[in-house]
Order: sequence, then structure tokens, then C-alpha cells
Amino acid sequence: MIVEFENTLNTPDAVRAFLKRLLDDALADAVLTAFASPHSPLPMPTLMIDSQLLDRAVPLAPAAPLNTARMAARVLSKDIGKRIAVVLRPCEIRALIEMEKLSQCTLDPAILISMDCFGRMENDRYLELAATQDDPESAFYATPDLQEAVCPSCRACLRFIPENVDVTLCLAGQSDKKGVTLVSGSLKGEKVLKKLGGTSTDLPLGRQADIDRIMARRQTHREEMTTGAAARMADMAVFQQTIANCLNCYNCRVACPVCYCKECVFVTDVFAHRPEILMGRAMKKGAVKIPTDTTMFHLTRMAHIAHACVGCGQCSSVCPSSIPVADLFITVSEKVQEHYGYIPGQDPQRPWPFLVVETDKQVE
Amino acid sequence: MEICTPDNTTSSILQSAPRRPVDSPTPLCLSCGTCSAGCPITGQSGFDPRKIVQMVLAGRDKELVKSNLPWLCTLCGKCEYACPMGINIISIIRTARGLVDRDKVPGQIHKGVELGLKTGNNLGLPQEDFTFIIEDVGEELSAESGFEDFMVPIDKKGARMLHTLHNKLVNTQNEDLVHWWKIFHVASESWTIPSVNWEGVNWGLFSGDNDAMKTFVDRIAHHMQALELSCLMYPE
Amino acid sequence: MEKTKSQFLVLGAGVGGICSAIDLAETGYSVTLVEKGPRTGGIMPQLDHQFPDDHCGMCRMLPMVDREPGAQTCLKRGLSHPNIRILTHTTLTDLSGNPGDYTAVLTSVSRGVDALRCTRCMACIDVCPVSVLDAFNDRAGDRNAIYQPFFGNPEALPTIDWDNCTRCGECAQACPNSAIDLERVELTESVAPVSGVIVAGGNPLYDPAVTDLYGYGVLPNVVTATAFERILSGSGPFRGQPVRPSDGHPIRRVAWIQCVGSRNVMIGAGHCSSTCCMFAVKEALLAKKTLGSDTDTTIFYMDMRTYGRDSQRYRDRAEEESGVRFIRCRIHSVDPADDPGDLKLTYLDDLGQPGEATFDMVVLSTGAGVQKELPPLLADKTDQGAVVTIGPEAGLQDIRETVLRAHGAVSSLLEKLNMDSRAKTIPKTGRAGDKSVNRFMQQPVIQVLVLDNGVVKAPQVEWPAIEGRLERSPGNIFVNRLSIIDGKDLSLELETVLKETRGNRLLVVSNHIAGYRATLTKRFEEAGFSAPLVEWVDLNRNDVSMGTETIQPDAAMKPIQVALMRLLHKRPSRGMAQVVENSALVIGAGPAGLSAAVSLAEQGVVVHLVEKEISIGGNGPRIQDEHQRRPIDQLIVRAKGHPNISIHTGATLGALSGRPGHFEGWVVKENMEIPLSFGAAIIATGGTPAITEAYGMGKHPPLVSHFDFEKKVLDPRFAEDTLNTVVMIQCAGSREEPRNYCSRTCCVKALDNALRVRQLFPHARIVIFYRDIMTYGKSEELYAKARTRRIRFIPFNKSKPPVVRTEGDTVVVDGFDPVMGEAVHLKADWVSLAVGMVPKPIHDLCRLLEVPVTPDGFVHEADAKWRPVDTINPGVFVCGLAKGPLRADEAVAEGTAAALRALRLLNRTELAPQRHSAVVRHAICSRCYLCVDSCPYGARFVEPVLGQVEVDPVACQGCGTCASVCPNSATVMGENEDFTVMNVIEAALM
Amino acid sequence: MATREPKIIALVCNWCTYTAADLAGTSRLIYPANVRMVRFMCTGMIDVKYIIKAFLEGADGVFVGGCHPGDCHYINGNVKAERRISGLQVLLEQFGIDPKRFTLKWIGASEGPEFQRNMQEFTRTIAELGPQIESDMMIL
Repeated sequence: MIVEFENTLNTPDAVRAFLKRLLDDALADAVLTAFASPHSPLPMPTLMIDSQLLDRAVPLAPAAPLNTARMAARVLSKDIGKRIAVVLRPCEIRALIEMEKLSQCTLDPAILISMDCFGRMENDRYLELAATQDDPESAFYATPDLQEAVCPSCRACLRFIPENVDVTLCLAGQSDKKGVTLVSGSLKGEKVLKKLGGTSTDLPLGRQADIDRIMARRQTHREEMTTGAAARMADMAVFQQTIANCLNCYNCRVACPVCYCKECVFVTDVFAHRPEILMGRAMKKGAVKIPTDTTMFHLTRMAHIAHACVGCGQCSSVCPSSIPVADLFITVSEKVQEHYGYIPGQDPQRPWPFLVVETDKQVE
Repeated sequence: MEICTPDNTTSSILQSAPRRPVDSPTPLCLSCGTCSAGCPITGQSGFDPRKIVQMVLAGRDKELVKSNLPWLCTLCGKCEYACPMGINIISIIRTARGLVDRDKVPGQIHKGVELGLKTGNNLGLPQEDFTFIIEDVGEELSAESGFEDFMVPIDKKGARMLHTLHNKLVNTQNEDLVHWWKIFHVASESWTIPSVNWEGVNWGLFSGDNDAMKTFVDRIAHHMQALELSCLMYPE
Repeated sequence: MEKTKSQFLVLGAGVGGICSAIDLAETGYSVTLVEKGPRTGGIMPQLDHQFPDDHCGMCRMLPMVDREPGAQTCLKRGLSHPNIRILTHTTLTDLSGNPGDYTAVLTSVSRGVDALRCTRCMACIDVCPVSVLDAFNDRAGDRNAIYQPFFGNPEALPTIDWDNCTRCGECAQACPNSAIDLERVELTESVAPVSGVIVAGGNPLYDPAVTDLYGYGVLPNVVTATAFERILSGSGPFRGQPVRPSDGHPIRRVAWIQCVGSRNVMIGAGHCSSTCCMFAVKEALLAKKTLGSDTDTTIFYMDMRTYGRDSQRYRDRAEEESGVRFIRCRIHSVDPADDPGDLKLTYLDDLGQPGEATFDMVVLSTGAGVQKELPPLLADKTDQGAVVTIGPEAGLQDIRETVLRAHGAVSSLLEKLNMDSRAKTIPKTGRAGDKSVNRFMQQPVIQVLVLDNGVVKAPQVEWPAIEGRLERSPGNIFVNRLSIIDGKDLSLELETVLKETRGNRLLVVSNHIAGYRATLTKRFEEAGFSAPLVEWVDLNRNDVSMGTETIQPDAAMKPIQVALMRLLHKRPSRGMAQVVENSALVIGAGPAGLSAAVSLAEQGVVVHLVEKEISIGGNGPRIQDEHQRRPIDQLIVRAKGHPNISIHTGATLGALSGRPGHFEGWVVKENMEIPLSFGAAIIATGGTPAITEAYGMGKHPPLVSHFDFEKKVLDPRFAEDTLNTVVMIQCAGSREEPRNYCSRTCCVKALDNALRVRQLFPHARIVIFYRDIMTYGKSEELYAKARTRRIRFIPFNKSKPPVVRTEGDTVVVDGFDPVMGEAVHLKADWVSLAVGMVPKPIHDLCRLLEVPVTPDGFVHEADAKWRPVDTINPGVFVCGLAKGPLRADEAVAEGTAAALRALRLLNRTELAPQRHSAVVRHAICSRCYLCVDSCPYGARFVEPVLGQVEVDPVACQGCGTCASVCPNSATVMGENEDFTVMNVIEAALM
Repeated sequence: MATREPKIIALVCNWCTYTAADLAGTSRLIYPANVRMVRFMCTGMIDVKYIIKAFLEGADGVFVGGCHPGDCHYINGNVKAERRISGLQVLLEQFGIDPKRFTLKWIGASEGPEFQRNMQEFTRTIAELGPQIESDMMIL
């Protein structure tokens, strides 16, 4: 079902109005969306019950200081009988679907809402924008130049149209930047839109052309990115240069939405180095650097989740040493995902690829 | 509509066909195909030893006797030798042949048996013609160096070995006789050829005529006794 | 007699012998496994693959619940279990005394090679001038008179073949260490008291040299099936690069001739050897795999006896997917073809047309040979009940049947001796002696024992250099060198070291001590160093010495460092043991279930027998043949009267929880819920005749199932009617998808019925349409009998079945007889269809018991060959029709086998968790449950309140799949924790 | 770079490949001494970490050996390993680690000669590929 909503308001307001209606009409018990705190314009995921407070929500703000999928997973860690509308970027939706496969959350109580995503800015860039604009959301969607200023992963993202959501907020092709077209992607979504009482309509006229335009641009960016990244890890020696400045702060895995471990293996006893080994090695070589397992960390993290990488780019954004972690990850995961024929976030029913045992080989 | 041939009567062929001591007392055929696989003429004009066995086991004697199947067989015995169930296949086929009216026996065999009984050889060759041919061949041999003293021993009483002949060797391929004789001569063998009833091929075997077969065998036994011989050479 | 001293003899160390030895050992008894030959394993080491799945998996026979005492290694290679003593080169020469208290005399023949002195340099083999055909390769290769009997000789000791040894002395001269004694010595020992004897002598294979038709022994490219398997094998005479024996040409075309030495009354072998058909199919597939998929593989057969549950599909896959050709014709003879080495076969095809084909090799599918008679000293004791044989009366058996028979033999032996299953000799290994526990619980301190064997031929080791490095290694390491040159007794020196050491872990470094290992292990145990606390490094091994003269210290240190690292991670304790309930739940009271229940009850186990129907007996009471029914009637009586058995009829299992050794469940009966607790469960839910619509079944009254026809024939009124024609059609609705398995029982039933009809109506026409007559083993005799009773057998292909139609009121069957080459049209008074058997619906039950179900609805056993009555759940067993079609007598036998398997679990008072088993570290676990999904044994479950993952330490087999899917090592494996392995890898690459 | 003997680590399962290696040993089937063997109960327990670790510790080649599919003592640990390891192969290739340096083979318990052949071939392959970057040169 496709519904044109509040075409008199500008788009972010229309979206806010939509979310309010969900609460007002009791279509959802709560809404989880981005909210600018009194302390900073940076949007933070917030669980809202009071529809009045939604005036201060910034669901379309082109920034994400953290991947909201992880926060959403906390709220959705079990079904407590409340329906929660969750507004997420497509990459975050993908992450959430992967997390459900890992029993980290349940999507049964969730109404998944996502938008055609033009990307997010790095935090400092967004703060700049917020400092100069009263309504950074509207400014972003009205200014194509600003849309080019998103982070590298977003510029190279080819999956910016939501998949597996209940309601899609169509932003591409909204030429006058007024209102929002809502598209249901499931029975659950269709029910919501029906109750909303809108009349069924068509997708915005210019939407496909807009998508194609963005896609073409992003494909170019992506090629550049993967070529560049491939060169940075062409062999182990080059790769050592690439990660030479890694501080082992593990920010990248903290930020990663699919790196789901409660406690990373790299902080467990598995990597506690035995003094016997260190001493033995020192005796042999004359000197030995106390190991930090830096290379091990990056390779292992890839081995653990490259097949599930959703390409959100958070890892790069949080790196204090400006290592293009996401570029590397996205480039590697492209190959690994192709190898397994596995696309994260695409099919909620599909198990993690290495759990699948080809039945003809499973002779018992 | 006609339902298939009755196969529930007992077979007289099966009952009367003689069995060797090694043969199985119960006619057990699993139609495994060993006989058919080994038979040199399986498939020719629909011949298949297994089929014959199955026919008699089903009591379809008449059908078998009426067909030309029994006559296609060469009685070589490969089938019987390998039969894992010890079925007397050759004996069965001979018995079937014996049940055919004599005038329905294929011409040459029938004629051969008749002539054999009447004249002592399957060709019906008169005795004088026979001795002429034999002596002529013997003379030819004595012309060769080393065989100057060779003579064909006919009806030689007290020799060691009786030499019966395949009629073909007498009629058309008598140069083969020379090879035999050369060997006998060099080996200083004491042997003889009977002037009458010299036939070494018992077509009673092939026609399924046990009486005739017996007659032919008796004749040879008679030679052995009359000429006081101790050893028999049988060319078939 | 004291039970703790109960010991048994098992004669023959083939599949059956090994299986029954493990069974007895696991049930708590000591076993002496006596083998006449030089090695264990029977035919198994000769075969790399076995039907019906082309896989081995022999190791799956090893204990599941108390794994550590049993050898955790390949069973083809050998077996070590603290309760089992293996004697090769040994025979039983006397057995006296009374049942349960025999005295046995065993006579061993010396190997001619001293295990302690021998350095395994094999110089003796190199110089031996004698060459004999190698029986191991079934004459497809040679060996010397002194040789290594391949597998089953883990010590790799050469052995003298006394029959062929010429005593020339070359080997003794070549031996650098004077290890060879050319005098054959017989040693005799007396073993007493022996409670019972299991005779597992195996079946000799037919020797095709007896027949001149196939050219065996004359044409080098004609071989037996075993020899062909050896030719293909990587360890065979061609080392995995098989070529035609006559000339080394590639093997492109292979034919199999079936029934060589079987189904042949002329050689006194009227039986079917049961296994050869499947063996041939397997070999054809193996040939395709080894020689290339385009290899021409043709099997010439009489009936393809694919009577196992999985066999028909296996055969179909071979034909349809792999292109194996099947031709129904017994081959007359093998002739040399025009090209030298080629072999020519003539045959008749399925349509009766003659054909001829040329092959590179012809394989003779040899069946069972002449069964050795039991020696009188055993034969006269079999009826005493304490000497039991494994199935020689049944002839050649496949692995599955052999394993079942071994279980059954052990079960009946114990039952007859009426032994309390709770024997007290269950070994408690892996635990250090009490007084030294504290020391071993401390931080690892490593005592290195350098054992210098001083051998001549082995590479020399610079011991001082190695000792120096060890001493300089960081950590608490102490080094002592002991010299054991020339087998010198080292007890004093060793004792001193072991007594005085501060070490609590042992590292043994040597250049060759294989011969001493058993003795040393015992010494170490006595000193408190249980096996897990000891690591061994033998430097005289390829991966270190590479055939060099001297072992460099650098090379030597590689394995030493790995072993040191492992020792640093070793822990002595294994955690808490769990209590075992000495009771069992048997579900289903048919022949299999009754048999299992009675067998268990006889051995002191409390049995809850649950039956869905209102009466017990299952299909048993419906068996018409009194001879077959009587044993089941007897079981019914025994079960009803047994104090250890409580019977719940009209009842089902309602709920279940717990773990192997201790389950709790509810039995639901007429709205009542009866709580039960038990240690093991046996599924024996049985089966029923299949419903089919094949041939218009159900539409015409004269069309009946062979079960119904049997009833009619047995009805006295049947004989009063007239009867002209009976037609039977086999495999109705079965042996093709979706029910593509053979029900095993229908052919025999059809033959029985046909013979009964023949008796009543000497002149009736009886015609049986069949695909393959499945009269395996002795039942072949019944087939032979029917063949002599003027019953007409017409083979058909599944693509061209006979057609049943009606003409007015008459039913007519149209078919084609390829043997007679004629169409047949039969007006039938009765058409009896062999409808086959299907299992009772068991999906719900199996879900409760966490046991998988096959696509056909049978219970999926743990392993079709090696664990035929086990399921993947170590506390749940299965027998009878629930797991595959079989006859009632076979169901009874399976019931006994399942009972024995359950006993192996129930005989314990407690179950100790295993060293190699998984542990969850809840604090860092993210509850993703990947481990739960990946566990192949269902040994993990989610605790419902907190969602924590729990491991059933009994069900867990220690495979570590869980640990490898866990990204943050929240699941770790005992002995192979991630941190251990990471350190070991570091040490290995240092 | 100075040539050196390739360092090869073999991670093998207890039931099949280790037994085959043992058989090769007792049958005197000589294979290169470069191979350092680490035994596991099952290839199914071989974590991707172990393989990465091995490469970082200076292994020039990593050989994983397990039971033939279907022969696994633990039902299917080997095929699960295959699935996981295949992905790692693709991953490491992105870092210039030739997939040939990292191989998974099924070697049954009786296949001593097969083990020998595999070790010889693998060592040859690794020797041809030359040494990997020294572990000292890596940020460990």
C-alpha cells in the first residue's frame, strides 16, 4: 500500500507527524527514533511514549553517532507485549535482522520503519551543519551538495533503499520536499497504513530516476573505495602499513552493529600471552615486542563477521587513528558474501552461512 | 481371450531324461542365465537353453518337441558344465529330440542314422570303396621317405588300438588321415581299422535315438572283442 | 563367584569380536580378546569404504558415555581399553570347568621379533629373500616372510610368517639390535576363572580357485572383490595408483560377476551370501571415484539383493546418477579377448538378447566359503549357555548384522549367566591417587624424562644439546636422562626420579620407545601421573628425523615445545559425576520391545513397558506361522509375569525432560498422567502394512495384500473353493520413490503363500512377478523349494510392471516373460500384492526424545552400520520395525541388542563428565545460540529462565564444533581451550 | 629475501588424518620434515583464529586434514569445517595470502601413502610460492 502523507508539511515534519499519529492512534505503544538531546544536536536513539515530545525528534537527521541497531536490539531483546515502532536507516535494519538471527533481539513486536537513505555525515561535519542551520534535516534534504558530504561508507553504499521493513519513508523523488510517501512492505505495515486512513496512491514520479542517479554516483564511489582499499591490503606487508597506527582501542568493534559479543574475545584469556612464550621468543631473537595482537584482531574480526557486515561505516567513523577500517571491511566482505552467496539483512530466514551443512555430505 | 500356455502339468521329458550322478536330483532352475550366457548359439533363431529348461519345468513338452529349438543345439555341453544347479540340460534336449517323430528329424541327421544302421557308416559308402580309399591313401604315404614300409592295417587281430573314423575323413578330407598315421608309425603304435562298421560318429546321440546309439556303440564293442583290442581311438 | 573378577574370552578380533569385547568391557567386565592372526580388525583394515554410505565410521563403536578409558583412535588401527587385553598370534587350546567358571588355556606363538629391542628400522624386511602372495591384499600383491601386518599392530612391529620363513637368517643378520629370534616359540598361559566365551571366528570367503570357469589364478586380471578393493586402496599394492595387474594398463572397464561361490548347489552352496550385492555396488562406485567417473562398471547379477533399509536408494543412485550398469545374467565363463589382458564376457540382457563385452578387469563377488566347524572343545559347551557364537549359522553378514549379532550374543550371554549388570569394575581412570591429588592440582611443574634407547639404526640424537635447551627453557622444568639401552631394566632409576621429582606433569622424550610405552604408562600411573598428565615425544619419527642420520636439536625442539605447551595447560580433574537410574522405558510392546524389556528385566533393570494399543504383542499375535509366533508368545508371557516389568497399555509418553542416565517423563493413560523416571529409553514402536493404491488395489475384490491373502489361504474354507490361477506381484508401491526401500519380508511371505497354495491345489497355476527375489542368507532355500514346485517366476523392471485390468468380473494380469520371450495374460482368481511395511507415526515421540526421523518415517539410528540400535541421543535406543523393515525374529534379536546397548549406560551408578567435553562461560556468553544449533548430538540446551546455554556433559562427545562457532570463546573445550591451542600453535611455530 | 625452509603447520583430526600420519610414520613413508603437526579431536573444532594465528606466527602454509565426508567420528564436523574454512580462504586471499597456502584435505585413517603424497605436494607448493612475510615484520 502506498500513501501520500501530509503533503503540506515539509518532509521531516511530515515524518514527525506520521510518528505522532502512530502513538496518538495507538498503532504503536512506543516509537524509537533519533532525538537531539539538550546537550548536543547529535541525534541519539530515544524511546518515546509521549507523542508531544516527538516534536523534538529528528528521525531524518543525517547523523548517527552510534549504530542505532544495537540500541534497538536492547529494547527488542525480548517481547514484552508492547508494539514498538523503530525508525532506522536501511543499514541499521540489516544489522537488526542479522542480530535477530543471533537471538540478540526479536522483531515480532517491532514495526520497522526506514527511509531512502542519503547517508549520514561524520559527527563533526554534522555539528558544523547544526551550528549554521536551524533545521539541519531540511537543509540536508534540500541541498544536493550537502548530500555529497556524507561519510565515505555512505557514499559507497548501494543498499540505501530499505529492505525487509514494514513501512518505507520514500524520500527519493520527493521533488518539492513536501510531505512523505509511505509504502508498506509487509502485512503489518499495510495494517498500519490502512488505519492511518490515507488513500492509496502511486510512488513519487521522480523516485526511480532519483534512485538511479544516486546509484550511479555511488557505484563510482564504491569502485574507488574498493580499489583503494584493495591496494591497502594487497599483501600482508602493505596491510601492516595500513594498520600501523592502530591503538588497539577496539572502538571499531564497539561501534560495529553485528559484532555482537558481550565481551570481545580479544579481552579474554585467549589472548593472555604466556610469559614462557614471550621469554622463549626473546631468548631466540634478542628482543621481542610485547604482543598487542593488532593484526590478529583485525583479521579475526573480519573472519568472524565479514559475511554479516552491513556496510554502515561506523568502524571508520570511530577510529581515532583514521584507519579506513570500513573501506577494508566492505571490500573484504563483498568477496566473502559472494563466496557464501549470503547477503546480510536480505533474508531473515537464512541462517548464518557456516551453519549450513550441505545435506548430501551429512551422512549419518 | 486366450490365457498363456498351460504350465501346470508334469513333464515326461524331465522324468525320463537321464541324469549323471553329479546332477541335482531335483530339477531346480533359477533361470540365472549361466547356460544362455555360455551357449555359443544363444540368440540364433531364438535359441536359448534356459528357455528349454523352463519349458520342460513348466511341463510344456509338446510345445518344445514341436518347435525347432531342440535341433538348434550343438550338444557341446558348455551349459551343463557350468550350470550351478546341476541341471542335465543336454540330456533334456536329447530326450526332447527323441520324442520327435523320426521322419521329422532334420534330414541329414535322419538320413545319416538310417544309412549308418543299414551300411555301417553314415555316408552309406560300400565296403569296397572304403578299402580302396584307405589303401590308396596308405600307398601315397608309403611313397614318402621314412614311411616306405607303411601299410594300412585293416582288421588286424591282436593289435593294441582300434581306429574308428569320422566319415568326413574318408569322404573328403582324407589327407588328414595321413597326419594321424604318420604319428602312429613314428610312435610304433600297433593299431587297426575295421573293414566294416568303421563309423566313428554316433549320430544316434544327435538324433536322440537311443536305440540307434546303442547299436552303433555295440558295433564298436564287437570290434574290440573280435579283434582282441585293448584301446579305442574315437575321432569325434 | 565374585562379580568383580568376572572375565570373558572373546575369540576372534574381527568386527564381531571387537564389538562384543567393547560391549563386555563397557558393561564392566574384563575381556581377553584372542586372535589367531597377527592383527586385529578382521576384514575392516582391508576395506576403505563400506556400503550403504561409502563411509567408514568404525570408530563410532567406541564408548559414548565413558569415552576416555577407551582408545580414542581409529579402530582399524587398534583398540586399547583398560578392561580389554588383546592377544594376537594366540589360540584357545583348552577349556575346562563349568559354565561361569571355566579355565582356559591360551597358546601364543612368538612373533620372532623382540618388541623392546626392535627399532622398527625394517632392515629385516628389506633383506628378506622370501616373497609370498600377501593375504592382506587377497593375493593382489606380495610381501616378505618377515613383514609388518599393516594395521592392528600399532606398535608397528615386524612379524615372522613362520609358515613361509626359510630360516635363512638374513634378517637376523641385518638387524642392528639383535631383535630377531628365528626359533618359533609357543607360550602357554592359563586364564581362570572365565565366566563365558564368545566365539567370533568370522566367515571365510569362498576361494574361486576351485572353479575353472572364471580363470581365477590363471588370468591375472580376474580378481576377487576383496583383492579389487585392495587394488583401489591407497594402502594397497598399487599405493592408490591402480593399474591392471597383467600389464600396468589403466583400468577403464570393470565387470563384477555376482554369486561366485553362492547360490550354487553344485558346490554345496545353495545359500545366498547376503552381502555381495551391496559390496559390488559399493565397489563399482568406488571404482568410478578412484578410476574416473567415466569408468565402465557393469554388474552381472541374478537378483540385486538390496534388502537393507537404505540399500535400494544406494543402488538406484549408483545406476541413475553414477551410471553403473546392471545386467541380470549370471556369467558362464571368462575368456581372454583378442587384445592381451582384455577379458571377454558373453551374456543375455534384460530382454533376453545376447550380448558380448570386453573388460580390463573382472571382479568375482565371492560369497561365504565353507564355515569352519567349532572345535570340539567349544562345540560341546555351546548348549551350556556360557559359550556363545556370533552367527555362523546365518552365514556371511554385513557390518550392521555383525554388530547386531555381537550385541545380541553379549546380551544373551549375560542373561544366561544371569549377571547383575551393575558390575563393580567400571574403571575410574583419569584420577590421580588420593594422597598426591594436591601436588597435581598445583601449577604445572614439568619433569622431562629423556629416555635414550641407544639404538644403532635409528638416527642419532644429540641428547646433551637437547637437555641444555630444555633446561634453559623458561618455566619450571626439570630434566633427567635415563638410559634404557638394550632393554635394560629401568625400574630403580625411574622409581627414584618419579619419587623425588617436584614435577606434576611428565614429558617423555625418546628416540625410540614404542615397546616400552605400555610398561611406562603403568609406572607413571602408579606414581600418580595419570595418562592425561603425560606427553610423549618420539624423535625417531618421520616428522622429525626425515630419514636423516642425526636429529638436529632444532628439529627435535619443535615437537618438544608443542608437548611442553600442552602440558602447561593440562588439568587433572574432570568435574562432578551424575547419578544413573537403573531403570528403562521401553516404548512399544511388539516383538522388539518385548524382547528388549525382558532382556533388561532379566539383568536387574526396572522396565516401564508402554504400549499404545490395549494389548501387548504388536504384530506378533497376527503371525500365522506357529513356529515363528511361538517365541513371541513366550515373550508376552515372560513380560507379563516379570517382577521387574510394569506394563502400561493404552498409554503414550506425554512429556520428557532430563538427560541420558536420568530422564523424567509422564505416561498418559486414560486422562491419567503417571510420572516415571528412568535412565534410558528404547523406541520399539513398530510398523504396519503399507496402504497402497498400486495396481488398482482396493478397486477389485480379488486384489488383496499378501497379508490378507495369507489369512485367506490359512482359512480352512479356502481349500473348498476351486482355484485355477493365483498371481502375486512383488514390490507393490515399494522399492521406488517415495517408498524406495525393500521391506525384507514380502518375498519370503509370497513364497510361503505360494507353497501353501501349491500344497492345497497341486494343479493351480501360480505366477510370481518379481523384481529381485530377496531371499538373503538361508531363506534362499525357500526360494529354491518354490522353484521346484512349478511356480512360475517372471522378472520385471520397475519401468515395466505388469498391468492389472478387469474383463467383466475377471481380473486379468498382463505381463511379459523375458525368459520365455512371450507375453502372458493371466485370468486370476486372486492377485496378491506385496505391499510392504511402513513405520508407525513417530514424529511426535521422536521430537520428545530428540531423535531424528528419516524421510520414510523411520527412526534415524546413530550410525547405520556401527551403531545400529543407538540413536544420536546417548540415552535413547531403537529396535525393530521403528527403524527399518525386518522379520519378527530379527526384531526380537534387535530388541536384545538394544537392551545390551542400554545396559552399557545403565550398568553404572554414576557417569563422570569427560575431559574432552565442552564448558560454557556464562559471564561472557552472548546467548546467540549458534552453538546449540551446531551441536551434532543435541547435547546443548537453553535454560529457560536466564536463557543460559547448558551442556549435557554425558551427551557431549567433545567434538568442539560449538567452540569453533563461538566467536568469543564463551564455549571452550576441555583440553583444547582456545588459549591452549593458541599457545600450542605459537610453540609449534617458534 | 634469503631462502629458508618453508614452515608448514598441519592441523589434523585425531581420527583420520592423524592416524594416517601415524601410519605413514610406521610405514616409513618419508615426508618433508617441515611439517609441524597439531592434533585436534575433530576438524570441526578448528577455529578460524587458529589459522590466522598460524599465518601470523610465521607459517608459510597451513594444512588442515580431516576425515572424508561421512566418515567424521562426530557425524559432520569435517564438512562444517570445510564451510567455515572456505570463507576464510577467500578472506585471506584479500590480504595477499595465496589460497594455495591454506588447504583442507580429507585423508582417511588408512591412507598413509595419501598423507605422504599430500605432505610432499603441499610442501612443494609452498616452496614454490616462497616464504610469507616474516612474523617479526608483523604487528603482533
